[in-house]
Amino acid sequence: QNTELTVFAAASMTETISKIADIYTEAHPNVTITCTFDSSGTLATQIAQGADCDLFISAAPKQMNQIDINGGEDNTDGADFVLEESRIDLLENKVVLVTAQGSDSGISSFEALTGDKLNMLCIGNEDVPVGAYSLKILEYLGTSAQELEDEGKITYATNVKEVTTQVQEGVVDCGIIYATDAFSAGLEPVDEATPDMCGQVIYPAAVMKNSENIQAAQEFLDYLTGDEAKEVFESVGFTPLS
Amino acid sequence: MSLIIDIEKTLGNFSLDVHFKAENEVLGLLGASGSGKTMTLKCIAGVITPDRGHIELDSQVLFDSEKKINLSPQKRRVGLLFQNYALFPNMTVWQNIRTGLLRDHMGRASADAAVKDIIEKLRLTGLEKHKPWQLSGGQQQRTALARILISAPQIILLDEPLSALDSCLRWEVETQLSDILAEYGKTVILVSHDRDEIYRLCSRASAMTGGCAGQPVPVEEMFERPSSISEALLSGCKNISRARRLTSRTLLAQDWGTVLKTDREIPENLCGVGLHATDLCPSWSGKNENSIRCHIEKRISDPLYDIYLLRPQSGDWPEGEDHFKTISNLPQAEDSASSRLLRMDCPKNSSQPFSKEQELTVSMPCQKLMFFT
Amino acid sequence: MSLIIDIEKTLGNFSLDVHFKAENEVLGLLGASGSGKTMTLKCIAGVITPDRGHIELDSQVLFDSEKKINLSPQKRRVGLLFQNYALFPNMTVWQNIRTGLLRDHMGRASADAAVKDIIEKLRLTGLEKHKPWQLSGGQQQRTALARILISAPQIILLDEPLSALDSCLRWEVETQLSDILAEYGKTVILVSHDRDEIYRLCSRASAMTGGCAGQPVPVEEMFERPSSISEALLSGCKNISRARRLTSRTLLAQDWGTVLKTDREIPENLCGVGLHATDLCPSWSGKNENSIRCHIEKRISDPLYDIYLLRPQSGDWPEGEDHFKTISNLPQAEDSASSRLLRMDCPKNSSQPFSKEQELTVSMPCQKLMFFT
Amino acid sequence: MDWYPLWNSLRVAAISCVIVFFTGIFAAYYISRLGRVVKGILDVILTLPMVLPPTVVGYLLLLVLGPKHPVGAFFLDFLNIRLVMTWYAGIFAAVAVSFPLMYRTARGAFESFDMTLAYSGQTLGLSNTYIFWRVRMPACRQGILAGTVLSFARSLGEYGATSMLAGYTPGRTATISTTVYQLWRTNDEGMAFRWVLVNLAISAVVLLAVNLLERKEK
Amino acid sequence: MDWYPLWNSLRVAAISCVIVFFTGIFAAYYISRLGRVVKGILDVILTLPMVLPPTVVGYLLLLVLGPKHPVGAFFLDFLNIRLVMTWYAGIFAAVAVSFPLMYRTARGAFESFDMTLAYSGQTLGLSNTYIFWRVRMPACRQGILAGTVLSFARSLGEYGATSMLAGYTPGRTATISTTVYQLWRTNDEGMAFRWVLVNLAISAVVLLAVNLLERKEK
Ligand SMILES: Nc1ncnc2c1ncn2[C@@H]1O[C@H](COP(=O)(O)OP(=O)(O)OP(=O)(O)O)[C@@H](O)[C@H]1O
Ligand SMILES: Nc1ncnc2c1ncn2[C@@H]1O[C@H](COP(=O)(O)OP(=O)(O)OP(=O)(O)O)[C@@H](O)[C@H]1O
Ligand code: MOO
Ligand SMILES: [Mg+2]
Ligand SMILES: [Mg+2]
Repeated sequence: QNTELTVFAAASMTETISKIADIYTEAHPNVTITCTFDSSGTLATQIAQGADCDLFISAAPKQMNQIDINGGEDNTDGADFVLEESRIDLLENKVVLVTAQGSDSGISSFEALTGDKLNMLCIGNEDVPVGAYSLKILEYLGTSAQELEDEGKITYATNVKEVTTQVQEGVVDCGIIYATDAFSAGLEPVDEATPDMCGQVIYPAAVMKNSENIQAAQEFLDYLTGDEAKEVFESVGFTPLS
Repeated sequence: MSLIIDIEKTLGNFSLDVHFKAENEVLGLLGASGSGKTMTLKCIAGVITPDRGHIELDSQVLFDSEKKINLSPQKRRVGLLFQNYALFPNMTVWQNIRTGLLRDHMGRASADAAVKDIIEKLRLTGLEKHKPWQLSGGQQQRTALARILISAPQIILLDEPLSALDSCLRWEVETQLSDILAEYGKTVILVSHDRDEIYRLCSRASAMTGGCAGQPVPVEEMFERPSSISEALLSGCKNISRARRLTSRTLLAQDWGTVLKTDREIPENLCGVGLHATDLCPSWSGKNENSIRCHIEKRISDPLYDIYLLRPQSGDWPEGEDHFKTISNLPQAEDSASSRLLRMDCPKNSSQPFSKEQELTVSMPCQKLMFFT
Repeated sequence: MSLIIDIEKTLGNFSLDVHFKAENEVLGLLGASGSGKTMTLKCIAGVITPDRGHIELDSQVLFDSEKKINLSPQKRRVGLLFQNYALFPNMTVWQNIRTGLLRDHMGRASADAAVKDIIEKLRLTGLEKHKPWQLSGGQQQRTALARILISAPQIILLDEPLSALDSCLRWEVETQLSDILAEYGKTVILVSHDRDEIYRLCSRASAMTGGCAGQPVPVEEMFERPSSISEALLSGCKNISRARRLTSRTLLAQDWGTVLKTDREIPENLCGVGLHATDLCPSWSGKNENSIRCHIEKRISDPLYDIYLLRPQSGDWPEGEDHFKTISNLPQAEDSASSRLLRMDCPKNSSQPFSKEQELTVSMPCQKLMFFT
Repeated sequence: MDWYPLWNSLRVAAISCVIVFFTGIFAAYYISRLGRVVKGILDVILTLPMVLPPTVVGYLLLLVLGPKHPVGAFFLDFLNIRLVMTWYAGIFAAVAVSFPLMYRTARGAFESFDMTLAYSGQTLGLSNTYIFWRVRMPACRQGILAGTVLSFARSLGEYGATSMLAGYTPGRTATISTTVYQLWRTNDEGMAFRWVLVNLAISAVVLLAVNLLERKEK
Repeated sequence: MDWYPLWNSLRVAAISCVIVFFTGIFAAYYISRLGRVVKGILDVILTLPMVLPPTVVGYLLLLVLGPKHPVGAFFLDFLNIRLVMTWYAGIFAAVAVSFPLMYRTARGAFESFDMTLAYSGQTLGLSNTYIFWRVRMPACRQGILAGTVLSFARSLGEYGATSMLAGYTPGRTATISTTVYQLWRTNDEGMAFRWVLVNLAISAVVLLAVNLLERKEK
């Protein structure tokens, strides 16, 4: 019989997940995959409010934790949607600093963010996965978002595309985004964050507890860790973890 | 089809107080703008609810504030022709008339036949597909009438049916209307501020002033022997003066500053006296009872009459408030002096016209004087 | 202040063709609804641009299609009183009048004095702070007039100044208006569809029919000796028939089916004959020239007249198209038969009224017949 | 090019337009007869969806319609209808944000309606429903049309609340707006532009139809 | 509670409302006198900002006003004015999305204006400007007010285009809308709700003022 899988995936994975889903459904004609792409935060909200979802791939642990009963302090209202045994760290991404092509701001490394060269930095807000990492990086550099706010040197964007657009258009000097986003937006990273700046950038994936197709979802998740999927992920700059 | 109405209604600082009875006749309501004519009709039709009172049509109670009866307009079967006809602008003549039949859930075939019939009767043939704005005023009016007649009302109320028409059309439409009303036969109430219209179309009329309707009287009586100043003003009497009874046959006309003799008993409670402009005549024409010396202020030439505005010379002028203002609510000239002028209409070819600035003695024939109480 | 106008304008399927001259007089434009009266005034004022022609005011060219002159309305100094007065609804009486002075960039003090002056002159004192909707029709009209007069126009155009007034007010306002116009002294054009108004207020008048204005003639002439059927219709002549000249002193009145004798030479190109309703009289009253036997179709009672509608009995009725439709553009009764009825107005107390359905012989006094060419 | 978003957008906008048309008109009708204070308060409440970020409006709707909340739970448990993350969830979003537009414009139109037309219908025995639909509505056509056009356009352009309530599931809940956004977001600007043109074409057709309607009725 | 977003929102909404008021009215005035075809085409173009996701509208604006594009570059290089990422960038965003509302409602009002009032002013020698402002505008008050209210509300609620063009920099470019969104996304729902109440209060004040204005003029 036919099973229908609903996959919620971070918008930064639109191309890759779509492609893998196509390959997968070709091989498994009895499975149809429906993907919903949005900011991880929006997706987490939707799941928390009861959206039907079989598999969730978040762009950061925080959004997964929000709906995971074992998610620690990120889980503020006791949401319990994650099927614990299925949760894995699927991918790793890199956080990079990007500037516009031919920018003359002279910013060439994360360290420059603390100096006078910076006029305006754009990061995602806390809800955008890369936003949380950006805040950590700022702390590591010995400054903070608050400090930059006071100087009027920081602006928060709602999603990654907003960051890349504002960088591309020269509206801001630089922005902090994922390497994959920089890759698809055609931006040249000037610096890459090291693990001690913000830790590892992990994309967790998990099957949802109240899914009616737990088994099929698990099978697809397993497929995502397989070689064919790996190839697709690597093509845009992800590092598969398993 | 007898209508009994006895209502009161206050809206803002205007209050309506109407009671009369009408039976199988064309009853006129004559009143100035803002005197409450339209409001009276709306109360009868049920689109305005009176504060207190009783309305009864053909022994069916339409409204009674004490018995808490208030039939919806839909149930009253009162045909009301609005001042501007109120044709539905989005519907054709045919559709407009057809709405008059919807209440009776008639079959399609018989409804179509009825519409066709009334369209022929009111000579609207060929206009079935026209929208209201494509009709002349007279055609609009006939369409509105057809719509009302086809809905088989128990009574017809007409709100200034001719005032929206240009004067070239008016005579035509009036003639047709009088034929239609004659054929209808049941009670009709016709509202107008034009006294000639009321005179020609109605059998009885009531004068409305400031929300109060007077007792209906036959139109000839209202025009020839109006019993109150407001009736006289409405019926077109141009010469009116406050008056006081002196003896049983003499009175003091205060605004004209003269004592007048009469051939009739003067009522005890006399408060005013009037004379139609056509009844005032130069005294040399033989009749010289009640003559007054006047100064000709103005001569106006009308197709049929020479109109003179005369200022009485004799007598003392009581100064102070203008009596019109205190005894009637009619819109008045702001210049109180001009309303004290006498107006005399002389048929065009009866005599040489008098020239302006001339002195002239006019007489007030005693049998033409009207007494107001 | 002479006005020369000679213009043509086509709008949709209506075309206007007006040429006349007016000089220091009150000129009337008499026409039915839709005959182009308002459009003519708008062309003079410059808010509509004619297609071709020439307008000249006091030797200043306002518009000339050939010389490509077209002054803006602001520069023309033409005072136009609109049919509905067009007072600015958001301004008080004072502010409305004050706008008439803005063109001249007057100092504040002298402007205030001028406004105060005209307010007193037009008896609007006390109403300065009122908004237009708080005014009666007559007050609105005086405010609009004050606004125009204060702007010192070279000519005043009045578009049906009285038609928006209820008939009780109309006489008052008309008297005041005639005084104001007399004092103004320059050229005034007054538009109306009411013949009595034109007669009383104007010295000369032009009849407009279907966009064409006739040559202005003195009003007495237009009313007593109209020269064309359209003038006759507009001036209120109720009895009109197509006619053909037979001999120099006899004519055939086709619609009445009779031969009429006259006391005057009949013009060669005679096309119609007319008689005022008041000039038609029963033949037994001594005069029995040109008598016709009629059937009384209807009697209508007016305050001053008994009106009879009579159907001529003699003669053969030329069937077919109704002549009014072909020779004039006036709105016509749809029922062609009713327009062939003769109307006779008898003064109320001159004789016993005749009863309906009776036969009656009436005569058409030959010196009262009007010839139309 | 997958045409699903076009079809979905059209049905969402059309249905929401119909809903807003009726609810907006009825709200306008009843509120225009109320006293000034009540009117003022209702005005503020009904205009609220306009002054909030649409995503927040979507979130508030989620708090009502979500399966964990009474209304959503009722529909899910008893009628087995899921109100969110479906194509018709887009309708709720579109209705919420475009309602104030219809309401305000219709109220203006109703307040200038000539009541004698209604009275005249009543005395002819026409039911109030008939009068409302066949007399009042055609007479207020101009204002109602303007309101409908604005609501339709707003529904077509609605993104924030829709993405929260219906999500962006290609082939399931994608509308032109969410598609344009998603394509643009994933750097497929050419394709996004094509969808912008589609939207343009739709509004052109609608606006021209409305202009013709206006013209024809004159 | 930092009151900056309130003050910023008010100035952005007020200024954009003023701009939209004038431009919308002039557009409506000139377009209502044009032929049907041109009118139809302009209608489609001017309604466009309504049918696109606001973020995309912001993006398109960025393509004009950004420092790498002619207009933005001109301002930056010659006048040293940066058009984006400033508080006044929010004005451009608000103007773009609320313009169609003003335009449409004003056009409806103008098309039912009684031209004899204008003619009468002209024959009195009043300049066309005077007539426009002192006669036509007061006469069309109802429609204009409705349009202004809708535009103001839309400006106050504008989120997508603002966030793209002005960003969200606390104390610099934050508006109530972007603040509400930010607070809500970062799970500070209590604070977000407080700001919603502030927005509610503002619209209540504005709507009541408008209702009073309507009333007084009657
Ligand atoms: N809703 C209202 N509130 C207060 N006053 C009102 C209201 N409606 C009507 N009036 C007043 O009631 C009076 C009577 O109005 P009505 O329409 O009956 O006059 P009318 O005799 O028909 O006059 P017209 O000849 O001008 O039609 C007017 O003075 C008017 O100002
Ligand atoms: N814009 C227009 N397009 C086509 N026809 C028009 C236009 N404006 C006016 N007309 C026509 O021009 C004719 C003359 O109109 P006008 O307003 O001058 O008449 P009027 O003599 O003033 O009538 P009334 O006594 O009713 O005021 C009418 O038949 C009208 O239908
Ligand atoms: O794709 Mo994300 O959740 O906006 O980083
Ligand atoms: Mg009335
Ligand atoms: Mg006219």
